[in-house]
Amino acid sequence: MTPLAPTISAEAAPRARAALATPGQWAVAAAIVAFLAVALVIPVGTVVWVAFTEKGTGTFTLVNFYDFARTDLLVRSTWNSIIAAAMTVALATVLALPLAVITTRFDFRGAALVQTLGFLPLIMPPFVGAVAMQLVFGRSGTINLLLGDWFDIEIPFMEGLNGVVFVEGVHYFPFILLNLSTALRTIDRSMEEAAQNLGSSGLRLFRRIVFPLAMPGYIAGASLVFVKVFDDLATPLLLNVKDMLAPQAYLRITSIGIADPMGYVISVVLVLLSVSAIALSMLAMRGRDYATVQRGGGGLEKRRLRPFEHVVAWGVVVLILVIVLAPHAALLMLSLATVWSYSPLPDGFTLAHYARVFGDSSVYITNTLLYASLAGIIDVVLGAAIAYLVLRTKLPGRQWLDWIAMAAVAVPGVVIGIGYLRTFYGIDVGGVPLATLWIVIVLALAVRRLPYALRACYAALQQVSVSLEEAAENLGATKARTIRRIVVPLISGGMLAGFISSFATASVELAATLMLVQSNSDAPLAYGLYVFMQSPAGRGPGAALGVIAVVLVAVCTFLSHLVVERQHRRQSRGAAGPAIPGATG
Amino acid sequence: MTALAVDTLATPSVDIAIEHVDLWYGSNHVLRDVDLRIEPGEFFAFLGPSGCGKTTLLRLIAGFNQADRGRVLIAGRDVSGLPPWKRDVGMVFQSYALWPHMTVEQNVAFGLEERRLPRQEIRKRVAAALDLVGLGGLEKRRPAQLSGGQQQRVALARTIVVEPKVLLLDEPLSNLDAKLRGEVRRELRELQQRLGLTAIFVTHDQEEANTICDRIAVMKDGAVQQVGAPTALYDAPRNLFVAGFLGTTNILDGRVVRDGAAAAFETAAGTIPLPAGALPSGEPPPGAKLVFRPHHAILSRPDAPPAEGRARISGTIRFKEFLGATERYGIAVGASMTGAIEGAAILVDLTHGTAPAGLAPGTAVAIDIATDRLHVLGE
Amino acid sequence: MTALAVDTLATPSVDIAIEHVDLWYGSNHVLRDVDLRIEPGEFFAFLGPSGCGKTTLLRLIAGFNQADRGRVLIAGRDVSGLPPWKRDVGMVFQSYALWPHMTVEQNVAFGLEERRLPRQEIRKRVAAALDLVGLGGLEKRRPAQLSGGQQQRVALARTIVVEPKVLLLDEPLSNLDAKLRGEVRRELRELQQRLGLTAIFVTHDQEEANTICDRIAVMKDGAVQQVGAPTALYDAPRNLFVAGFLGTTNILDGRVVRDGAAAAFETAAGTIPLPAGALPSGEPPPGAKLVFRPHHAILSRPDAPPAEGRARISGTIRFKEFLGATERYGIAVGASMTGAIEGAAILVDLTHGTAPAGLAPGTAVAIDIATDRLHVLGE
Amino acid sequence: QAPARVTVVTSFSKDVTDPVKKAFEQATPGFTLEVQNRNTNAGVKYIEETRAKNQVDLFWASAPDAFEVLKGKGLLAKHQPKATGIPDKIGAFPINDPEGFYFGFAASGYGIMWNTRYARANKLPDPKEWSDLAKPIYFDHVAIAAPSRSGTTHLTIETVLQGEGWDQGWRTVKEMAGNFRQVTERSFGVPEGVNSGQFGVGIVIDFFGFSAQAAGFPVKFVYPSVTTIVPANVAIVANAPNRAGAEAFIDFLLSDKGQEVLLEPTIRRLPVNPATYAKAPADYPNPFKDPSLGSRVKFDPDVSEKRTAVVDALFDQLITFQLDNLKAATKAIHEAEAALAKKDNAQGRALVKQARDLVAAMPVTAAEAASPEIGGAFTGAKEKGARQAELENRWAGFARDNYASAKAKADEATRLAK
Ligand SMILES: Nc1ncnc2c1ncn2[C@@H]1O[C@H](COP(=O)(O)OP(=O)(O)OP(=O)(O)O)[C@@H](O)[C@H]1O
Ligand SMILES: Nc1ncnc2c1ncn2[C@@H]1O[C@H](COP(=O)(O)OP(=O)(O)OP(=O)(O)O)[C@@H](O)[C@H]1O
Ligand SMILES: [Mg+2]
Ligand SMILES: [Mg+2]
Repeated sequence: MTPLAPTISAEAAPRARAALATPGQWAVAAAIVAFLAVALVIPVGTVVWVAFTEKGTGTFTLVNFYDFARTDLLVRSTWNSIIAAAMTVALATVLALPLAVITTRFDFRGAALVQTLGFLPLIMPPFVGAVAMQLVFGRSGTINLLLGDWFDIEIPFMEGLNGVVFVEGVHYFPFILLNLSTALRTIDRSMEEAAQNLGSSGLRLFRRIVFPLAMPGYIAGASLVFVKVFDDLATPLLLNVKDMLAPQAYLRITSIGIADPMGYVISVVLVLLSVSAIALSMLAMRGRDYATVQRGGGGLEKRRLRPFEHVVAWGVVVLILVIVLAPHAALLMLSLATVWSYSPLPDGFTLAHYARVFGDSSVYITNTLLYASLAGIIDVVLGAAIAYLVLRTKLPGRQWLDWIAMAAVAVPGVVIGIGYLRTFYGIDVGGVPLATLWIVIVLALAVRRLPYALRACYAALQQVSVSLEEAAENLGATKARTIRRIVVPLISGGMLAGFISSFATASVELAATLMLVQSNSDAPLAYGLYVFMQSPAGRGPGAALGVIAVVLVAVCTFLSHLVVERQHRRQSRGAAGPAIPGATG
Repeated sequence: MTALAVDTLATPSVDIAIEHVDLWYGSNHVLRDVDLRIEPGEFFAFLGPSGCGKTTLLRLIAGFNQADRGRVLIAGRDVSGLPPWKRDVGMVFQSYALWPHMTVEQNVAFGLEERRLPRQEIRKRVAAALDLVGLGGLEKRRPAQLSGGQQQRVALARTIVVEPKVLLLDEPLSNLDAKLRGEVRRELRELQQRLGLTAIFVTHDQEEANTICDRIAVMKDGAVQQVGAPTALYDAPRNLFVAGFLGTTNILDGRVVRDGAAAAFETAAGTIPLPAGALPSGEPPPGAKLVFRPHHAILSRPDAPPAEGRARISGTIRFKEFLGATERYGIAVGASMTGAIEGAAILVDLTHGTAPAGLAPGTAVAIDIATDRLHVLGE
Repeated sequence: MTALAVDTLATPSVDIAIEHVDLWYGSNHVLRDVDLRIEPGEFFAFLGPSGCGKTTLLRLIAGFNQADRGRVLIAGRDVSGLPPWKRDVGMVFQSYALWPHMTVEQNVAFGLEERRLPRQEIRKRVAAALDLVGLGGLEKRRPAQLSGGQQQRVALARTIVVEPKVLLLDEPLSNLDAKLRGEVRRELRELQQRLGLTAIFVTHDQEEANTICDRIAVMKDGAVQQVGAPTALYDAPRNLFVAGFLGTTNILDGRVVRDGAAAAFETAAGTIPLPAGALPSGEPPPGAKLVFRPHHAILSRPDAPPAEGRARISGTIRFKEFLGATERYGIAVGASMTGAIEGAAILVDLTHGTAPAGLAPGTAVAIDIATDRLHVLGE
Repeated sequence: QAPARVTVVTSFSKDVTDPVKKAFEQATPGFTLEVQNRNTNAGVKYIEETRAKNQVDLFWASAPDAFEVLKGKGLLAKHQPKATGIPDKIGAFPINDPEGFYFGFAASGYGIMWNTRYARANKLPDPKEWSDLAKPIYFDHVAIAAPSRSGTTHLTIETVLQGEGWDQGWRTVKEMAGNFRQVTERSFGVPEGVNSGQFGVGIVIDFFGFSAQAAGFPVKFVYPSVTTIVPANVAIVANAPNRAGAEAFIDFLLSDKGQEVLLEPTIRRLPVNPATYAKAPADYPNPFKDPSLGSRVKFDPDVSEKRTAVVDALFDQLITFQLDNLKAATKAIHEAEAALAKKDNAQGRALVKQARDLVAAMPVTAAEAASPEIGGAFTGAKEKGARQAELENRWAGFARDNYASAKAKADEATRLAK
């Protein structure tokens, strides 16, 4: 590099030398772009392109968006979606915060178990989940039947927008729980001590120090909840709320015989709004640091609870778990029920449903584990890579990687399914169309769940001090080695959170799967569930399959929590470290 | 200095008592029967080698550690059950523990906001505190945008701005240059006296401890070795550790020989007569050694007669170090000697520019030690 | 010390050239036209007030910052395009930057593992490095389980164990006690010389810089003020800043008066004759001040005659500080004087125990300054 | 030699496919049936998207409209089934596609299914006729699947429209719709909800009711005296890889053996071969004998075809997406009528009548609905007068305003009756 001409004014800082990025980073970015292009942009583009064409002629037009803006129903739907999403974030926060704080900042026995149980609501198997939910909270559900018998009142848990908020809140709060917990675990103890030392305690301490420092994790979780509610169609449809964007898009896209571009228009709007929400959340965090490692620091030791506090903590935990796990309890009962109809509890219990699915389920389970874990791994790798590129490099346009990947969250599953068929069916692999190979299902699952892992990795990386990486590079570790030996271990909590979210939700994904499954032998659990759930007699077996799915994911989740706990203990000030009296979260 | 506490009435000073405290980290016995009393309004220092338990002791007082035995009293009240935020004990963390998500200003204002002071007042006091540590103008920066020393100063400002009754300073100045350190130190001292704070200072810099502290506790391996005023510790160390830790010291192996009332210390390099005060009362402790400071000796040509009140041993100059105000000479003497730091050399410090000419390494010299500065000490 | 590098052949030493470097953090001009050459095998120091850009300069050499103008050459090669891991420049971070997920041992072994040394060798060298910093026995601890000073030593061990060609030490000893600091310092120096490393040391401790460094660069606000050997800087500072920064200095306001070849400095407290070397060649710089070190004066009773080669001013003792080896007196003199540090007082350092009796605050004394130690300096 | 695989895409549940698969493989050795379960829509999209290299032999589902779409896109292959004895029509509907692209293999009647426990708890009388569902007592207790998403429901609505005429037909539909609790987005959502007691009464295909009963749920099912019979179909996909297998499957389905499988309790559909009924249990409904099962209504496939999309869109815009408003108006009318029944008032009666007319009013006439201008908006044809979105918005606005003023009038009537 030649020295710059000395004529440059001393005050204007010349930026000419800021190196942009290394070839390695370019290569990784290119690979990610290629993946996103093949797995997301092109397939979805071929489908969604309809939104920009005139019906009938196929010429380019934006008139459909004009129509969108002028259609009362859709405008109302947009607002409803935004409001419901925002309110759900609030409810999910209320549910997630206490669990996250109690299990991560305190020495709370059973933390791994609570974390696992608190995570289960995210795994709501399609169809049966809805039935179970209705059976507990619905107008004729257990609670309302009992309330009606005893007090002659009815609580509309599942009516209208409020119902949507309630159900979605219960369903998606694990996103916040998981990511917030990861972030809380990473906060250096001395941050809290410094504040306590200056007279701060309890809620104020939490509000001003602990929570802001965990903000990356919270934002990751909250933005996922927001866009998920925004993009979720199952719950509104279950609750018969149709004036929201996602159900509108779905209803229009999947109507037989009507070639209505509006469904795709709504999809495009959904993608735009979701990505804006993510971009906004990032904007809110810009210009702040969250890496707490300075000068060694105080470790990650947890605070011990006094007996009284223990009781309160358990009370809170149990209360929340009872609420959020009620649907799963119902699911379990459903799977064991002979008949359950308009009564608080089933008429009788039987193991027959499990017997019925026994033969089929092993192939479903194997497939599910295979697909979902592959998808989870792909997601974590991609998510970490994208987060790294965005946060740690100067690649021009790196934000776009993030945004494009996040767009996947808003693309309806059917659209991906159709797009995949359209894009990959023509490609021949050894005589069979590419789209018929099971690996394509994995690809679809991976791309659909990428946002979860991405947000989790992003949040985790925000909490890692760059100087730790510099120290490694300084000792001769290349960027790649630094990532492997320093970055990855330090964000392992976030990567695990990402993996669990992706894995667990992929294991019950249906919409895209339904398009792509070619035969029973390639089918995952969700597909098996679908097959059962189309007939009255299939409800029990369907529920049994649902329970199997939930248990499967729960076991995996629990194991990974144990790993996290162990790793965390190693980084704390020592198992027998000092305890702090008093203190509430 | 801008007055920090214009509106605050000085509250009565508090004392701190640490009573027979033991503390373990797991199986690691970190504090051993620590028993100290710090007077109200005193500026007290903990001194000791790295890892001896100073921070742990401060954390105990601040409420972040719990003693496994013994107790801590602040203003006569047992604080074992008192959480940190109720103690009004301000601590400057050795690791700074600045909040990365807040600006410098927000970091410093935090404690005042917790005390719900009016906005106006907070602004004034934050500005004054930042001024005190020389950080005016950096209010809007975040910790990551500061140099190491600047971060340390934020940590200091953040604590002193709330004017806690007890001030715990864990190496608050280690990353500042001498000049700034001197200034801040003086400001600290003034603040402490004006407000009648009880302060405990941890430092590795003995000069620092000496300048601003009323009394010092010297610690080793979690146990207190000696407590006293700086000069007392320096001039009358209780044992070899204290002598060696507080400033450079020459330690000579040998044994005490008595001749009636008079006593002398016999070393391989010669016998040195001991003045009355040099020996501890009673028998000299086993393994006792002769101790004197490098600047309590002067160098002379071997042919010049020793001055009055000085004992002589002879040696050869091995090296010379320039320390700023003084020059340090390392002198090899008889094989049985153990220079505390230099292996087998005795150190002599001469004020820069006052040494006789021609003291190059290799030269034979006479070391004339002021006998009234000699001590015989055990471990 | 256990030899660290038993199997390594000493590679030829490298030199570092920093050529007219400017660097901005945003709109903050942090390095200003820094131009330095560090010789192969030299032990070099950066000295300067907190926030002056020392760390930034080290980071530039290590490859973590990019110069906006100018360039850095290591061994004659422009390293602008070279990533940090290809530079073989080891840096001890001021913030330690220890990896919390690794044990002490793993932290230290990291660099060696990256160099793909055999297991056996790694184990040996890690043990030796931990020994050197006095951390033997703590191998299995994690950083959070160490005291501040112990963490700092891990950071040091981690870097020196790889024996990089260039060693950048950013305040590596600030949290160690004087004794340990001295030991480690000496080990460092020995290691550096044995392996022919080129080392740059950042410290706030001038004594430290003086003892182990061949040359020092004094910085202020991102610009280099003076480069030279420790004694040269101390004895012949180029400007008031360097004089004031390197050790305590007395600065007297006044003006130079000439009388043929002889010159004198007229102050409110009296006129002081200047020796030939005290004045810079040519006209004295505007705003020039008279400068001397506190230990270049002695205190006498006002009635005793001044000694040969000493100029006298009179004053009243205001305070006395005990600094360990020396005692510092602050003496108020004529109103027009500005003591560099003390406001309106002149500082005199006397070796502890050598001061005449009765020098309590309030006493009138005579300050006798060695005239050959006087300098007239501008800003 | 390995048995040749016959691939079928179907929306039928395991309960249907498993017995058929078993019987088929038994009856025609040398073939195995590979079942790909997809909901109707996904199935259609799948066949559409994979046409370039089709791997599917058969499409097998209920909704005739899905077959119409596939046929329209040239995705079905013609076939001449071997089976004999199958009449042209079942009830009012033609059993087979006149052009020979798809074939009815079974039929089902629409009817009313209700949960007995729910009915007891809410004191609902047993419904018998469609008109019962418009009664105030059923308010908020009835569910139906959206015709735009359930081809069979669409046929039912269309039958009502053809049977009663455009205006009166819609009036009937809307009066019933005023009592809807839910318009589900898939056919099975209705029986599912009735089974678990989410809502009391559902408008469903018979086999849903019967199979739920068979599964032990406390539900009952009736055919109203006038019901529609809708066929379920099967077709060979164009370029089927195993054409022979596909034909064999269709022939099997229409054979005596294949028809008999339909009688199984878990399937329980009406065979299209009248002869099969001889083997059915005694109370098995027989559309070929029982005139109330469909044969009373007229059904003109041409009329239906022209306005399919329009009818669906109208239902969605006037009912599905306006359900809250419609219900509010209906409730107000019910209250007004109740009040008037206690204390009559001529002016009030007039107001209620106006309110009912407002609810029943349609934004388009039968002729307009079949016109190319409006139809074209949905198909994208050249003649379109307005874009689909514009039309829909206009209709939604029409409904919303009408329902609001109907409610206002009914409320007024109530006040007058007090
Ligand atoms: N990211 C940043 N943005 C803006 N200014 C910065 C940033 N980092 C450092 N600075 C400023 O750059 C100047 C030089 O910082 P540097 O860390 O090099 O100082 P230093 O000489 O090492 O100080 P110290 O002795 O306190 O460690 C300081 O004034 C600091 O405030
Ligand atoms: N969590 C822990 N588990 C085990 N030992 C610990 C833990 N934390 C600190 N120690 C040990 O306790 C001892 C005292 O630590 P402390 O931090 O009090 O030392 P210090 O006197 O402040 O040292 P420094 O001057 O280096 O800061 C040290 O030897 C340290 O290794
Ligand atoms: Mg410490
Ligand atoms: Mg620095």
